Amino acid sequence: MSFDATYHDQIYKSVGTRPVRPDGVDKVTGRARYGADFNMPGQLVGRILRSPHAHARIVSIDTARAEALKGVKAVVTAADLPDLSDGDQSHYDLLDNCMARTKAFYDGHAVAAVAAIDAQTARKALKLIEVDYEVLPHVVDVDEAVQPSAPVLHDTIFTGGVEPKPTTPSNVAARAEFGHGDVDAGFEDADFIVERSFKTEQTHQGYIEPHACVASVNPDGTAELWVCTQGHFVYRQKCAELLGMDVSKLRVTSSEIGGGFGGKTHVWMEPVALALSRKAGRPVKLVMSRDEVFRASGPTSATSVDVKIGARQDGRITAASAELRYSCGPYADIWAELGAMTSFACYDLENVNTVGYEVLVNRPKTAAYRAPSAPMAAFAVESAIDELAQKLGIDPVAFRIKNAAREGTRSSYGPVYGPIGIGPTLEAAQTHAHMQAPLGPNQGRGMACGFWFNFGGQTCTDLNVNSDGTVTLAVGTVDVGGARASLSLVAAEELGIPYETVKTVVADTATLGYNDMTDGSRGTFSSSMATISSARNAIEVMRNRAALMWDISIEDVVWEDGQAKAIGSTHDNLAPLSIKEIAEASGKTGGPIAGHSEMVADGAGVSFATHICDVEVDPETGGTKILRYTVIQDAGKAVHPDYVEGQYQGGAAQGIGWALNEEYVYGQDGRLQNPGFLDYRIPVCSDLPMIDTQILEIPNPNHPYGVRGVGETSIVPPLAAIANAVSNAVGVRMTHIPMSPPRILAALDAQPTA
Amino acid sequence: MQYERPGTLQDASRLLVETQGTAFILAGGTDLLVRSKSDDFEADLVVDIKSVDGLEDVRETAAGFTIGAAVSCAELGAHAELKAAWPGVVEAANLIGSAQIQSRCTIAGNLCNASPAADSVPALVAAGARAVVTGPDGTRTIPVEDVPVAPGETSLGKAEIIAAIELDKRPPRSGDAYLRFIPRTEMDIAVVGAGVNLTLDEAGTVKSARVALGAVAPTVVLVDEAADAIVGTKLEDAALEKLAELCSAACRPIDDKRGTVDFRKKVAGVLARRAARIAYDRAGGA
Amino acid sequence: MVEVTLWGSLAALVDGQKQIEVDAKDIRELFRKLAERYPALRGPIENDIAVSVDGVIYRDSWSKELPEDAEIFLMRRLVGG
Amino acid sequence: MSGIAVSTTINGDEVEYLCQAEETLLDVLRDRLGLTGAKEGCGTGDCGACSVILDGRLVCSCLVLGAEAQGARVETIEGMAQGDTLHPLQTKFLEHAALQCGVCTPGFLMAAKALLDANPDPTEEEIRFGLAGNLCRCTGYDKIVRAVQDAAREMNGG
Repeated sequence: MSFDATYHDQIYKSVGTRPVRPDGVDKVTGRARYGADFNMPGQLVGRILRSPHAHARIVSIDTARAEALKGVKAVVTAADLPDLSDGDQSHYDLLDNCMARTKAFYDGHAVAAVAAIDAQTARKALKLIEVDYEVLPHVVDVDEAVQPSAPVLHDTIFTGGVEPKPTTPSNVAARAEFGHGDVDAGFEDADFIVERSFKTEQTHQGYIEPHACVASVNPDGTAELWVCTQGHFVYRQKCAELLGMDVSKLRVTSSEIGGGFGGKTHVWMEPVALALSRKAGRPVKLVMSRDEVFRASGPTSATSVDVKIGARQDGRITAASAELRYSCGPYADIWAELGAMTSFACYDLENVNTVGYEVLVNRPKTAAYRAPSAPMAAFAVESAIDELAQKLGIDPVAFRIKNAAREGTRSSYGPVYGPIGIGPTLEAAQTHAHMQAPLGPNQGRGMACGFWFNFGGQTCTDLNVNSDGTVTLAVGTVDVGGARASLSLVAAEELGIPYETVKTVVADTATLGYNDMTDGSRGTFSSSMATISSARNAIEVMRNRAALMWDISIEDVVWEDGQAKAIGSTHDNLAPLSIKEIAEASGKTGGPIAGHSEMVADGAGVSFATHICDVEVDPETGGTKILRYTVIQDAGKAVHPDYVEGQYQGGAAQGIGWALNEEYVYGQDGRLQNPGFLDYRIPVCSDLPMIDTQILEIPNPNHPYGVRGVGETSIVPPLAAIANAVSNAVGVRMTHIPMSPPRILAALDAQPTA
Repeated sequence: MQYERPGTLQDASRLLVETQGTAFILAGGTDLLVRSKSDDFEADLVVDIKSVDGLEDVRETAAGFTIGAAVSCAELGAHAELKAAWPGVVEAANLIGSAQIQSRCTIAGNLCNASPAADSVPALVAAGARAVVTGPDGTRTIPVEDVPVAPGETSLGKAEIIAAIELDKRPPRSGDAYLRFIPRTEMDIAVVGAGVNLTLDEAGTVKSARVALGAVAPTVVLVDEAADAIVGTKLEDAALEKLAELCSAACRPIDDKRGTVDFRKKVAGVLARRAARIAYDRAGGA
Repeated sequence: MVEVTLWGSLAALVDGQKQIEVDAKDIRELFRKLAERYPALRGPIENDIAVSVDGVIYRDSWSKELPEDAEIFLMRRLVGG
Repeated sequence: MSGIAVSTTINGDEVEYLCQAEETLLDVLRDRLGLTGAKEGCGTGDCGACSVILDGRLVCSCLVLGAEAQGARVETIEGMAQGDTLHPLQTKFLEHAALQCGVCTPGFLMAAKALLDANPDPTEEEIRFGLAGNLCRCTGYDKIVRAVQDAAREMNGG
């Protein structure tokens, strides 16, 4: 039966309520098992030796002394891993990041690994591995890396997307351009133009749970991997591809995940754990320290962005352009391209042009971080928009409303929008009480908009109706923040049964078909679509069974309120059959009852948010306090509003940290100075106020319940909203994120005294 | 690594004398255990002094207060008399880390860790606190500012242990205060710290003062000239400006991951001025 | 016949053309014909391309039908957090 | 290398274990005693995920040596519920959706318990500062603070 994903308005019984999550009790009692909470018999302790140099050729590695140490069971270097030099470049890069083959490209790059009987022995063994490095000049700054004089990371990379092809290698891996119209003509037409350059420093997702896994490879080549990941099917695929294994031989179980935000979408050390286990012939547990997480997982890009926006006196933007440079770490990626796509996505522009440059630097490989690349572009654009509104003497919200994208607008990245929520979020902001609240001395208010694409992808679910009429739903998207509750609600809604009778679990890779990762805000969107499909299939089975039990035609059976009802005047004497009664009889009516679904859940629908923020800045110290914060975002349909609010609040909090204090600080030697939570300052409880949320529900036409992804967009506006607030509080335009106290004080001191 | 938990100072000292290897004293452990996580850390002996007799409490004497080396900062915060007499010292001690850290950390440990940014140290120095140092050759009492000599280095001998910190009894009309700047509201290391301790005459004029700054030089800075600038004043604006200026001038900071030279200099003056104001109010100045 | 717009870096692979007319009823046919006509697109089609049909992005749906008057864009496959 | 013999009380039960001098209380709880409710988020006392209550005081178990627990009373998340009755804080965390990924939750619950034990009626500011030693990256703390407020209300009979 083909699945109809189109939206139909309906009255909900379960969706939209706020029950306790099914995995909740495990999590408040300490029983939930995360990456490092799992052990296997005979398990060894794995450790990774990491480069202390930002850029160095690996001349040789001598592991003999480590291997000779009592208690050491395996030592692995790149020589023990497949050489993918002649294959797919992205695979080569991914494995090279897990274990450096020829060069160490950043402080923290893995060069060798050991497995030993205990932590002390593993620690000793690391010290016995002798690595001969030829230290090379390095570059960590995104603007310095694009200079012709900069040390070049790869002499095989010539800037892509440029005609004619460059003749010299460069750290600019690729150029990508978007837009339409004629920006030169548009700027000619402008009465006012704002042109500014902005910088953002590198930040980390900062999940509290470090990467952890237990790998066990058997002598017959079959293997198991227990791991914290946002996508165990993807980890299986990647590990198998990188190590040359059959996919079917590797079974991956996702542990509970202690935060990911994009950082657990790539393999970092899991192939190494498998290689250690294969070599040692025993299970190996590999857990990163916090220091390793900062130095050697995947933070987001540092950026440098030039923006130019022009408007007529009447408040219409005539042209907008941006040039964006995003750091990728040592491997080419598409971060600047995403920044270039999202920069002006909130606006209806006749003339727009954006150009992104992917810049290679001696920093860890950049990974996705919640709406990757969008917050930095939004910081630059929304700051300039605010400044332009000031120049025009127009209220910043009104200015944005006047220029907001709407249904039918050609987006700055190409396609034409369907029904979207930017206008409604802005209108909600305009009338929000927050906007009218009084401000005191040294206080400022700022607001900003944000956009993120959202996407769906491959999804597979199994819905089993148990013999007592309760339901087990097996999904393959990792639950990062309450999705099991949402999916249970959806199954309950579709089947017409109580939420409490549905239990959702995340299945491992051997027991369910392939699922894409929980990324792109797709977890609830796509798995709920597949769940609805599974439930509808199960209902079909149950109608059949009811027909059999009644000995009538299936056409005369409908499913309503969790029960089969016979329709037609000849059957009106038949009492409805509950799901329980049908399930109890299932052994005699054809066996177990289940509904299965496999699909590509497309049509996720773009997402917009508007944030409002009040700050107070101490003009003598540059210290900034967030006084009040409001998030307004379109959810399509909030399945479990608590967790939708939670996504809004969490994204805002991460954005606040990024805006004010979080940054990677590198020394002259190219080594990371602050690889810990002491000096990488994520917001603590006392730093924040309550974060108010307003959920708008503009149904996504491509989902049966109108659901859109909600996870990522909330991190897009905060950088700009806070920068606008701080700029308004201190009277100086802040152009460098984070706006740490020394930067604010320096900006104030640089002001000519009036 | 060997772990020992002696019951007397003599036993503790003897363990330290007798060891051939690298030894550390463990009180709260909130610095030592962090250091021990580094792969470069090697220790042969750890002497836990929390069971040593006489180090576990705060004693009020005729001369003032004796704070045992094993007293946690949380316990200091709960000591009403100490808090009333030396609010600046106690608030500085209570700024160190989270509730979790407070349960363990000690001011003697904060002092011996010899971090330029230690929160309790500028307040202790401003307060004129003394360290009671016990070792194989007996006991000596030294000003707190003589303990740290460089970042991570103290003047203590190999087998010497700080047994207690002493604070004087307060004359009337006295007040102290400590302020630090951190980027967040909690959990950070001071980027700048300023402790001010003063006593007023009956007219509310500052009779004596001590001003100490943290995180602006390799060790805590006692700024006599800044103290002199407020003695004889009622902290009028001009006096406070002078104090701030002299404090900024006394700084010899570095640029690092936590702050810049310019920032530290400027904020040192700002905090000293604000702390002086609080101390003055606490002393009963109008 | 549908008109397909190539965005970003893709245009460079098809001699700088931004718009291409293709006789295709669904995404599968579109991909097949594009790959035949422009072998340089083969790799990106395999790994990197998503299709936006009237503003809705399809990553993996070959069977998605392409109405004659639809707004069709070839886009980079996105990544998310 | 011989181990250090330690006798201690964990969640009311007398426990004996051998540990190495280097091992932290967190290592002992997780790796020797199977009490994996306390998490290692940083190992340096900066995140609070390993929080336990030691002799009535909240500590980071990563900054306590296993040997130091000799003769002590240790409370961990595993002992918070009484039988099948959840502590009011646990219940309120669930009701308020005060957790997303949940990895910081055991530490927050221990910290909140220590806070309410010492101050049964805290203000929002006292809660925020009292919990500042526990990092949460998912929630923005809003729902956590509300859960603690609600639990305090309930525990005070209101």
